[in-house]
Amino acid sequence: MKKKMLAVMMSAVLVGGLMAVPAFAAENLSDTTEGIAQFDGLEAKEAYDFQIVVKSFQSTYWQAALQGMDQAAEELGVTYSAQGPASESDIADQVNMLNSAINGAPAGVGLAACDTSSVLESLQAAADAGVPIVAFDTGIADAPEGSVVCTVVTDNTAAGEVAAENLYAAVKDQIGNGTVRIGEINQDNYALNIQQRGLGFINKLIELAAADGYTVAMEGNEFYVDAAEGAVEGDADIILEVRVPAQTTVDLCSTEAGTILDKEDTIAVFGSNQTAAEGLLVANDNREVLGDTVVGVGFDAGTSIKAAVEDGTFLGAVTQSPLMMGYYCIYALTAAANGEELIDVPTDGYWYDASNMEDENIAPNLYD
Amino acid sequence: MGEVILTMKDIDKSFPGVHALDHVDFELKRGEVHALMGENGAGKSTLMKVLTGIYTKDSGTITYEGREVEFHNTRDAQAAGIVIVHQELNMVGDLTVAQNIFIGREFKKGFMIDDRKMIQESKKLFDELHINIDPKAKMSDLTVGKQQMCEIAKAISHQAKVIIFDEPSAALTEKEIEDLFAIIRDLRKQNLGIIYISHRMDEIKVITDRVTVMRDGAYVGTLITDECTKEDIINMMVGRVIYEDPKTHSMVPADAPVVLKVEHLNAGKMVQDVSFELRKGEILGFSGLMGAGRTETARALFGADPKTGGDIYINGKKVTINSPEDAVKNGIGYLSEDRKRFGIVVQKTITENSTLATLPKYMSGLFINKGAEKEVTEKYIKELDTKTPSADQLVVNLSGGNQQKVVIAKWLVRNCDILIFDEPTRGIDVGAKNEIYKLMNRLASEGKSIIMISSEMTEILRMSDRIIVMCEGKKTGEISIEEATQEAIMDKATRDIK
Amino acid sequence: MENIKQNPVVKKLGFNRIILFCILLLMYGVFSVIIPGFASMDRIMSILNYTYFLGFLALGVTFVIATGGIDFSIGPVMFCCALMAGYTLNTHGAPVIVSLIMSIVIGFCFGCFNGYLVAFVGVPPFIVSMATMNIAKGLGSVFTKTQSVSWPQGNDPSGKGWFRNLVKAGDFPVGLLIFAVAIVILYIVMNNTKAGRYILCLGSNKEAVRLSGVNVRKWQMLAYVICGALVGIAAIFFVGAYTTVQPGLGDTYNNEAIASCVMGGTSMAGGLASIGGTVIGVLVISLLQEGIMALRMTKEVQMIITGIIVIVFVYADVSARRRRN
Amino acid sequence: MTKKKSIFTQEVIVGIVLVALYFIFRTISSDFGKYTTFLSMMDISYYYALMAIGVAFPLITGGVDLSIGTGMICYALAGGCLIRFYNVPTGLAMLVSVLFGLGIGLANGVLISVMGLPPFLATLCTCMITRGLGSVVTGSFAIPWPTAKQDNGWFHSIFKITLADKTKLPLGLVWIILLMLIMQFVLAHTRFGRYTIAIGSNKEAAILSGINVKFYHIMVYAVSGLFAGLASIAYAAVIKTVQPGTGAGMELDAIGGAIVGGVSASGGYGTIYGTVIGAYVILFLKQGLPYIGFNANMQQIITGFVLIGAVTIDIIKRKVIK
Repeated sequence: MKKKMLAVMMSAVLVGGLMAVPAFAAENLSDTTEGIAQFDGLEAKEAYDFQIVVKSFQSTYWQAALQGMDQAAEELGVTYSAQGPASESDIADQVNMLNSAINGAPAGVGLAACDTSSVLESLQAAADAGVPIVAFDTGIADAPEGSVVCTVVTDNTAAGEVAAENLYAAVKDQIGNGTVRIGEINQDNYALNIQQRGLGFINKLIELAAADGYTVAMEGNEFYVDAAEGAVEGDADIILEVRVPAQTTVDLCSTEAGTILDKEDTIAVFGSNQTAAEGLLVANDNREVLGDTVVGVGFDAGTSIKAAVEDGTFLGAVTQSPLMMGYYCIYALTAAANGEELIDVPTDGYWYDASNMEDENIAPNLYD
Repeated sequence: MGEVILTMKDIDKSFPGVHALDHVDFELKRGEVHALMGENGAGKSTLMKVLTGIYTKDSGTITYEGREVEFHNTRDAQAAGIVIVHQELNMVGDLTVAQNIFIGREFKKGFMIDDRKMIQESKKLFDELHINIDPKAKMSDLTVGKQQMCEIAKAISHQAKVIIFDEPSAALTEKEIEDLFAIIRDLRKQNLGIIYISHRMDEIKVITDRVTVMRDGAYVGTLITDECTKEDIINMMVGRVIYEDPKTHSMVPADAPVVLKVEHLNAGKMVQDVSFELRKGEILGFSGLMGAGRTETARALFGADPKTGGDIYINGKKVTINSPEDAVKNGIGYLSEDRKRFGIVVQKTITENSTLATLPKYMSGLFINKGAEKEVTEKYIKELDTKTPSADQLVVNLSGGNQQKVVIAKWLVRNCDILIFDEPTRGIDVGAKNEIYKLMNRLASEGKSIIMISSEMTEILRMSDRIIVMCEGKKTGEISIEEATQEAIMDKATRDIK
Repeated sequence: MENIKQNPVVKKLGFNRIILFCILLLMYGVFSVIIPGFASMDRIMSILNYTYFLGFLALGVTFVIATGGIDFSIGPVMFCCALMAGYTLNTHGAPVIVSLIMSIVIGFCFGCFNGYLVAFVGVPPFIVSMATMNIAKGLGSVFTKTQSVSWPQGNDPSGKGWFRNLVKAGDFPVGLLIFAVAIVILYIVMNNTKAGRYILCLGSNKEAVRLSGVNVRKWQMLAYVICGALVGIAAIFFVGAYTTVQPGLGDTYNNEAIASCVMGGTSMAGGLASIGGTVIGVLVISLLQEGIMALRMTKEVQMIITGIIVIVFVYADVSARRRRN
Repeated sequence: MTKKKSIFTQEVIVGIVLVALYFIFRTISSDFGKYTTFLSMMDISYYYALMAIGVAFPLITGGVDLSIGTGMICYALAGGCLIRFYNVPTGLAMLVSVLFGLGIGLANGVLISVMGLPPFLATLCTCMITRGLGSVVTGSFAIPWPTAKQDNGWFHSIFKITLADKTKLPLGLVWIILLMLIMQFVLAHTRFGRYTIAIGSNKEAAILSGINVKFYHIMVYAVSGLFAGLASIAYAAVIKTVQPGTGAGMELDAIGGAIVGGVSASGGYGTIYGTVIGAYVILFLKQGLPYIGFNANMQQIITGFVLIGAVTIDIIKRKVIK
């Protein structure tokens, strides 16, 4: 029932967005046309029923993905049912769901894997059973031969990089006169897409700084400190501090964000996913430095992040296209069920700020 | 004495396996102190619990102030004016004296409880009763005697028409008993009906007007106190049961070796410098009032509670006992006064209980030898005449006497030479009581040595070869059975206080 | 009805356990009818994956509940074992067998820690669990630098994946065999050894057992140690089936393990424990979760149903005991 | 209450620890002393403190309420759903959240008091059930409550107000202190409070004193549920987007706070001000340790040991007195 309500609310914006699919604005991150072109004129041979296994329904991100699926399913005359564990960390539950979905011998399974290693065995089973898998949101690098027929993902490294580029441009002038600090809040450091995003941001920032002759030193979470490329030890022009909370909750993210915002030399902070960016906003509620003395950059959308971008608290944010991912996931599944060979579909990440939020190809992806 | 205020007629009550009350009659008049007597397990407390709504009767009628009533809980009974001073103390240890006295009917000022008024009222109450207790003291900080007085004060404060005293004097010193009697006389003058349950024959003669005797859950008869003798009452109480003959002299040979010697045992306030000897084949009685430190002495000796000093010698050799484990290794067994809490594991079978202290003996390799276990259990079921359908019966389904036999069997299986029997016949019906006595005598004659703690004077006088009297944590006397009389014992049990 | 309950065979097996077993069969029947293809070997294997680790957790916690205690740190401790052992395997290149033993040893150590605090220091089990839960989560995170740990795949080129054969070798469910052996051993431990006897008795009346000259602290601690070691084994079966563990998690499995114990007839008050009942309880939960998923409902529905089943069974138990007393 | 008692009760000690922690963190990290940090910490403290106040009552009766964490999320989801999908006025939705909490609390009470289930188990089940319900009412979707700037977001100002000069005041702290005083008063000076202690100290005696123990036992859990309901509003006001499936584990922080604050783990004793102080100690550790350069995960380990330490000190203290 709720789903329907959401669908009604969303579909208005949706239509506008989808009409404009082939012509993307300049901010898009990678070339998507080729992947999309393969679906031209696609029709479902029969009324397929697909199984979708998402990471969870917890964040509104996934709701947007489902909207895209609803739209595609309606267009193609196929059906799907979606399932997901209670939280993105319930790996075992997701594996069970995936197994259960494969055991039901559906026309295809769309999978956003919580963890890429733990699903491998199930994917093998799918390959053996001839159930095509479309990986969306998260690519599965070591997938067994013949299981994953198409990958519909946004390049997370590129998404992190675009955040770094925009952020660096905004604070460039402040660098060079003594040490400044740039913070990054990551919800965790074990989910692959967040790792890629975090490192994409870090490495791009170091690269940009180096191009201007500045040095960057790393602080904070050991994983990211170790993985950063080109950072220096000791004195540097920029300290890049990465913080990861003990648990992936908004309140703990906000504590970590608070420790960064409280430092005098902080000039910018990046929250690398919805939870982290929301935590950053909760921390800023009291400090009110974002958009004033500190540049804030968010990720994904959701009511509070959108509001923050709109009123200038955030310089801007990067959105993946959950809606597009969902939409093309169903298209890819249908094509696979038809027996077509597929190439991967990279979906877009967009940089958005107050100026382009209303753009027709961005607005639909900015879910509440 | 005024008109009849309360009549209980044909009251019948059964628990699974026990016919606790067998068509009992009882009558109480205004302005009378009516004693309710009977051996342990005769059904006195059960009858009172039926009256105050704690138990529901199976049949019979209760007429109170001319109307038939049935109380569903103590609150109903209290509201009607019937209150009970329980045998077990029912106090909320974490609340203060005043809060306890007025629990369930606090004075209120708006939403708020008026603690000040409660304290004032408590003071007034205590002044009337001539007791010196601080109403603001925490209940758990008081001595047992003082807690008992609070319990009485609480009952009196209820504006009651009928007050039931269930063995109120057990924990009181003689001075406190005097005070209590003064209070009771005062209440009688106010035309209240008082039911007084006690074992102490002397008190009955002093304070009561009539005596109703119960036996084995049945009504035996009612006498007017002034018109009967002690013997009349005892005959009615004991009835058909022929007890073991009371001992007139020690059965222990003069040259019997000392098996246990305790020197200067200290453990907290309740055990101060206690020394005694126990000979082979002897039953050593420990007498005293409730809270005299007898149980505490036994527990300290057994290693159940920490000691602060003292030496223990077994068969002349000094031993260290820091835990029950040590005690059992040294051949001591302990039957607790509180069987349910400390004696048996109620949800387990007779077999499991019987071998609890001896399990290592019944192992074959890593596994329990259930056959051997069952064999020995059945042997003791037969030997002790435990009434049970099988050795696999859960102990919870046995009667009190049979449960006690299971505990005894536990120590017999262990073949302990020294047995501590703490109130061995508490809560056991009359027939079983005699069996336990017989058993104790048999064990003694077989060369086991027994320490028997008992609050029943008759039991102490009937069973002991020698008697040790304790008072307020100290040993106050040692009396041979030849010289022992109730008076002599009472004198020593209350000596310090007078 | 009463006659059936008094039947000696029924009495021995336990009326509630028979009912629970019937529910299990009924559930399987219903799922098989309404879900096409439910009664397949693949499904059963999938159910078993869940049964193994949950089973070891539940069997472990059965011993603790038998003493009248509680341990709801088992889920996080299981993850901690898998994280630390797996990290050692992946990062420090330890042999697989060492890692497997390490997992059990870590569980064992947690058991010792819990048991010591409960039995010797006298900290209430509830509080010990709360503390251990935090410690296990923190330790797992610190040790792995907050990394998730993926154990090697079955076809790992290094050959390190052999441990997965403990769960399933080809299509043969080796795990079931191990699980069955474990059930038999634990049944014997609970019912035929000194340890089990003392654990059950002290759960029913600790003071009485102490006053019988038994070193109750030692045996009480042992229950937690057994639980800890079984949690370590559960960790192996978890990664054997699901590969990856993440730091800071594992709480949800506590509830399911405790729920299976309790619906199987183990009393929270201590003293009564049924290994067989726990196993049936575990099967009910595993089957339920597979069935719910196959019906395309969410995990939450399973939680609600589990909660209700537990309430019903405990209530039946409590009211039966009340009538008896 | 008696004169001979030492003034160093658990509450006083914990109070000193709380102040000491604050100054230690302040000394080590200058940022920790900032007013804004304080504000943020207060924001997050409200729902923990509210849950702790509520759960103190079951704890004092010797029971426990494990359903408050997932319950809080469930109530917040239900309220948020009404605002978002049914355009229910915020005030009414808040009321629904609180009443929902009260209802689950009553259900717990009935399970425990009337049906005789062990509190741990009964509330474990309602913990699972509320977690499930939260997801079912929302179809597993996260629900954002209105933000402060939206028209129906006025409820944020219950907890924090911004003055004309942009200074923010943690108004919520006033409510916490007020509720703490009220509930302390309820515990110490009303029948309900007195019987709560009596049930925890000696339930049998309470029954024999003619108290309607069943009723009061239910009410104890109703209070716990009610406060979980209140906490759900504080949670929605601070965190804004409520995710189903979360909340498990929060109850343990609240319970831990109460225990650290001197509530006896076996029942019969406890104070509400101690509970609140204890909850803030736990919160300070959670929020403060990241400031002094501790790895976020070390904080969990330290919290674990603090809990054991607090109870062990209590055990030793009692042994010494004996």
